[in-house]
Amino acid sequence: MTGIGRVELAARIAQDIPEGSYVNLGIGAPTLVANHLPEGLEIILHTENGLLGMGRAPEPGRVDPDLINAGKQPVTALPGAAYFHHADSFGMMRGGHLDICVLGAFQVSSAGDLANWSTGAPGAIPAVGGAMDLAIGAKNVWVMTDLLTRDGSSKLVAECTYPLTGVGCVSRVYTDRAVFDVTDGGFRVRELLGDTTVAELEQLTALTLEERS
Amino acid sequence: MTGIGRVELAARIAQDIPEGSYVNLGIGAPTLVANHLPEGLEIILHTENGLLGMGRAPEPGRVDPDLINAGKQPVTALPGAAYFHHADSFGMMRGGHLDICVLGAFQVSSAGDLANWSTGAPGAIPAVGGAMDLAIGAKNVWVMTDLLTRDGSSKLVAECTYPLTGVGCVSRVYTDRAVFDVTDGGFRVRELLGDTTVAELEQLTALTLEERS
Amino acid sequence: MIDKTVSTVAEAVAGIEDGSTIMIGGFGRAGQPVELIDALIDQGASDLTVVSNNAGNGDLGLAALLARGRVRRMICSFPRQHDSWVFDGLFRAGQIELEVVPQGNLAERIRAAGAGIGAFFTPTGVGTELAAGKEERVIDGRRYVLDYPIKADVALIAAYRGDRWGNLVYRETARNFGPIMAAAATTAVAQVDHVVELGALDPESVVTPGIFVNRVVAVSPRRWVENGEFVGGVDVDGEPLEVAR
Amino acid sequence: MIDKTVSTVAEAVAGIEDGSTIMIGGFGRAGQPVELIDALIDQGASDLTVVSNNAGNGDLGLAALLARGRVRRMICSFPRQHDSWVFDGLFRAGQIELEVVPQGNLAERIRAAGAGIGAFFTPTGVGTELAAGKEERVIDGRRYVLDYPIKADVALIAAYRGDRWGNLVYRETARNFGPIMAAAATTAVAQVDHVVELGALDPESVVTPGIFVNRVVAVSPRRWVENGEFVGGVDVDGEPLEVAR
Repeated sequence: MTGIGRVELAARIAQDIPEGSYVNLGIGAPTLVANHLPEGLEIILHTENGLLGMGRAPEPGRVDPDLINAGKQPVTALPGAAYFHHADSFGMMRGGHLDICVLGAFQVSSAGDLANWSTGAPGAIPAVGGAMDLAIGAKNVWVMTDLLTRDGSSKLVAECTYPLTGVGCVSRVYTDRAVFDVTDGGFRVRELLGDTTVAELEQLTALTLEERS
Repeated sequence: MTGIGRVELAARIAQDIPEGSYVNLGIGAPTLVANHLPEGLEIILHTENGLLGMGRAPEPGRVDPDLINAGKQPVTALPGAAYFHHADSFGMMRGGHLDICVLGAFQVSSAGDLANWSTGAPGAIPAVGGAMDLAIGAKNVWVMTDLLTRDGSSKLVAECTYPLTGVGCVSRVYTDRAVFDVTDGGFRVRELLGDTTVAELEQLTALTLEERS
Repeated sequence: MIDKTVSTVAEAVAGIEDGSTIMIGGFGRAGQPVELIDALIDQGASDLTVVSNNAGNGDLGLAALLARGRVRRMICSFPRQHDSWVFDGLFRAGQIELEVVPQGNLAERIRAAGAGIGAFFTPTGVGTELAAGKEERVIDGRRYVLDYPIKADVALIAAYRGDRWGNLVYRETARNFGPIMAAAATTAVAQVDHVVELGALDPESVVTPGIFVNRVVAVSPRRWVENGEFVGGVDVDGEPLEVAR
Repeated sequence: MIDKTVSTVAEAVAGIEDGSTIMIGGFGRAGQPVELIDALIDQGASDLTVVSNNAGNGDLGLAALLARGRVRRMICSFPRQHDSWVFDGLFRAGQIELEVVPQGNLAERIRAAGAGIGAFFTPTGVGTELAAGKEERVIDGRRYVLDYPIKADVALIAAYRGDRWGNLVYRETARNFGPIMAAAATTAVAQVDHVVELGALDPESVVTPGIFVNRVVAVSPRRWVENGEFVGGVDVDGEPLEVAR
């Protein structure tokens, strides 16, 4: 079976974001979603370092060192943007005002637990940033990830073995093979991508998967 | 014996406010202190409804309904002023950033307890406003009051009988008869006003008073 | 296109349900959304819990809502004022419940609701009757009591300018409770003096980002003056205020 | 006359003692008070605890302070970055202590210190190893952990413009931790691009009122660029950035 590529996946996620949503796109692959938001629809991007109404990367020569995103990359601000300090920005997240955030993951459990900040490897320098705040803050926490790690093990698991970022926080997982909702009964297949089948997904994840009814 | 008048007392308090201080003047008599701040010295007045750098009352005809003080009287703003919302304003107070606040009182105890918000009278409608925040917030809480109530009882007491505004919060009391510091050993006479003597003060208050050494 | 502006104050308050908790901005008259309150009176919701610093002034705005018997419970810091006769009468007649909260704790509890804080230890009110029954703790040698967030179904606030994304700026001390109430409510409704084009507000100076705001309605000119109070004041554009009635 | 401005960065950091807790503003390079950190390096204080979101980038600023062995302990949310080689080396050699705090809890703990909050219940980090050992409580059906304020002896921050009363405005996302750190420190020192006349800042738009600020020093032009990063950026006045070295 084959799934879809990362850019296609970003585009697939972008389709599911309604106009008017306040959205935080996590560092890494989720940032790609920004490039696929429908033209002409207004979706307001939040970056936790203090900006709502984030725009695209600046033109060369117009980089502004004071205007960066959470990944510390140069960005722009749209008309209608607003700046605020860190306590206000994280109050916005923690207070449940963001509609959607899209995060990367090392593992997601069938209870919606997320592990995405540390592999717990000995000697690794711990660094969490805003990951835990994003995980518990948004109304809808979506994960964007490959279904499998490079060594072929499933990122969808019965229980996370990596250190947790948040407990029971993920509502949906977009992978290269399928889109899953996290329900009280575990992962439910929302949509198959590429030519994947549910049977294949169950084999790869070693999980019993619900199908969308 | 005779003490000094309310306007003189306001002027006396104003003398003790150093340049550069951040000061909140409570509703009522303490507001008078503003009229006696030394000309040419910069003292920055805070009003808890969201302004630092409060100026005097406006000229007639230039009253602005959006620009009021905590007593809901029209005021002005000085060059260098700043507006902020209520959570920030009270964070400023609670966080200990004000140097001085001057409050009225029903009673002050020798332990520095303050009662100034309620007489506890049956049927009275309770209303506290910012009194409790001011009482615990400023680095120095000064009280401005007559020594005696209208019926001749002392406002300086061994223990407050009225409902408390704050516990152990008052550092100095300016009365029409004398200025007192609140010390670990109780009230200490800092300065006699008018032709008052310490013996008279002890008689009027029924307290043992320390004298300034 | 996102457009949070509505044309009338009636649309702005549509859908408010009986039994709701309503935050109403303002400190005294400054920042009080008088036009939205009038619309709420017409809209008809009752059995309300109202969270507001004061309990109405004169006969306008919040006082008028109280006078119609539409409020079951007030949460405020300072209900008793020289012109709070409407509230005073209801309270003495036992027709309204009252929770008095020190002003800074009120503000911080509202802020906590918007910022997702579960509870916080405050030094304000410790040892007083307003802290009676509250959990107390000594932290780093100082006494604190535990206070909980106050959330609302709806916030009605007054700002100076707003845009179609709901970004707001305020004017002078009329800012007061507006920003924290907008964030603490499920539905935040702002009356503004002027709606401006998207991009007209300086992003450095936006006080309430639109994420906190659901509906914006222009109400200029405001009805600021009553019984001679504030006569001769200047309007939002520096023009002399007219006496409203 | 109140005049919090000082002429040199050396005056701005004078008197900082060994063993102090120093907050350093900035998120990555944006808002990092590089010139004040350089002055702190010259000033000599050591055995410092530094509170900052990151643990230094490249070899400038905070990284340079770390490289001199002057920091005993870092409190931050995200020490590990592609260009945090100085911190990485110290940490792996066991030459620096580290407390990692989720970014929002870090911000809120700093804000709590400035606002006189004794402690607060936060939902962030619940059930993770960063909440291990913290008091936990269920409030209204949700799990929270208790976090405490972080105070500092000194805050070093970077703002855009300031006046002699210490009022500050920031620029874009360089605002980040500046306002809350200024309020959480006994002595707050701000480097600004420009000192302006009192009254030149719009009182509606002042982000940090001067009450939180003790010293202001102008440092324009900033040394923004290193190793080609941000080359071609515009300066505070819209002029092209020069490469600092």
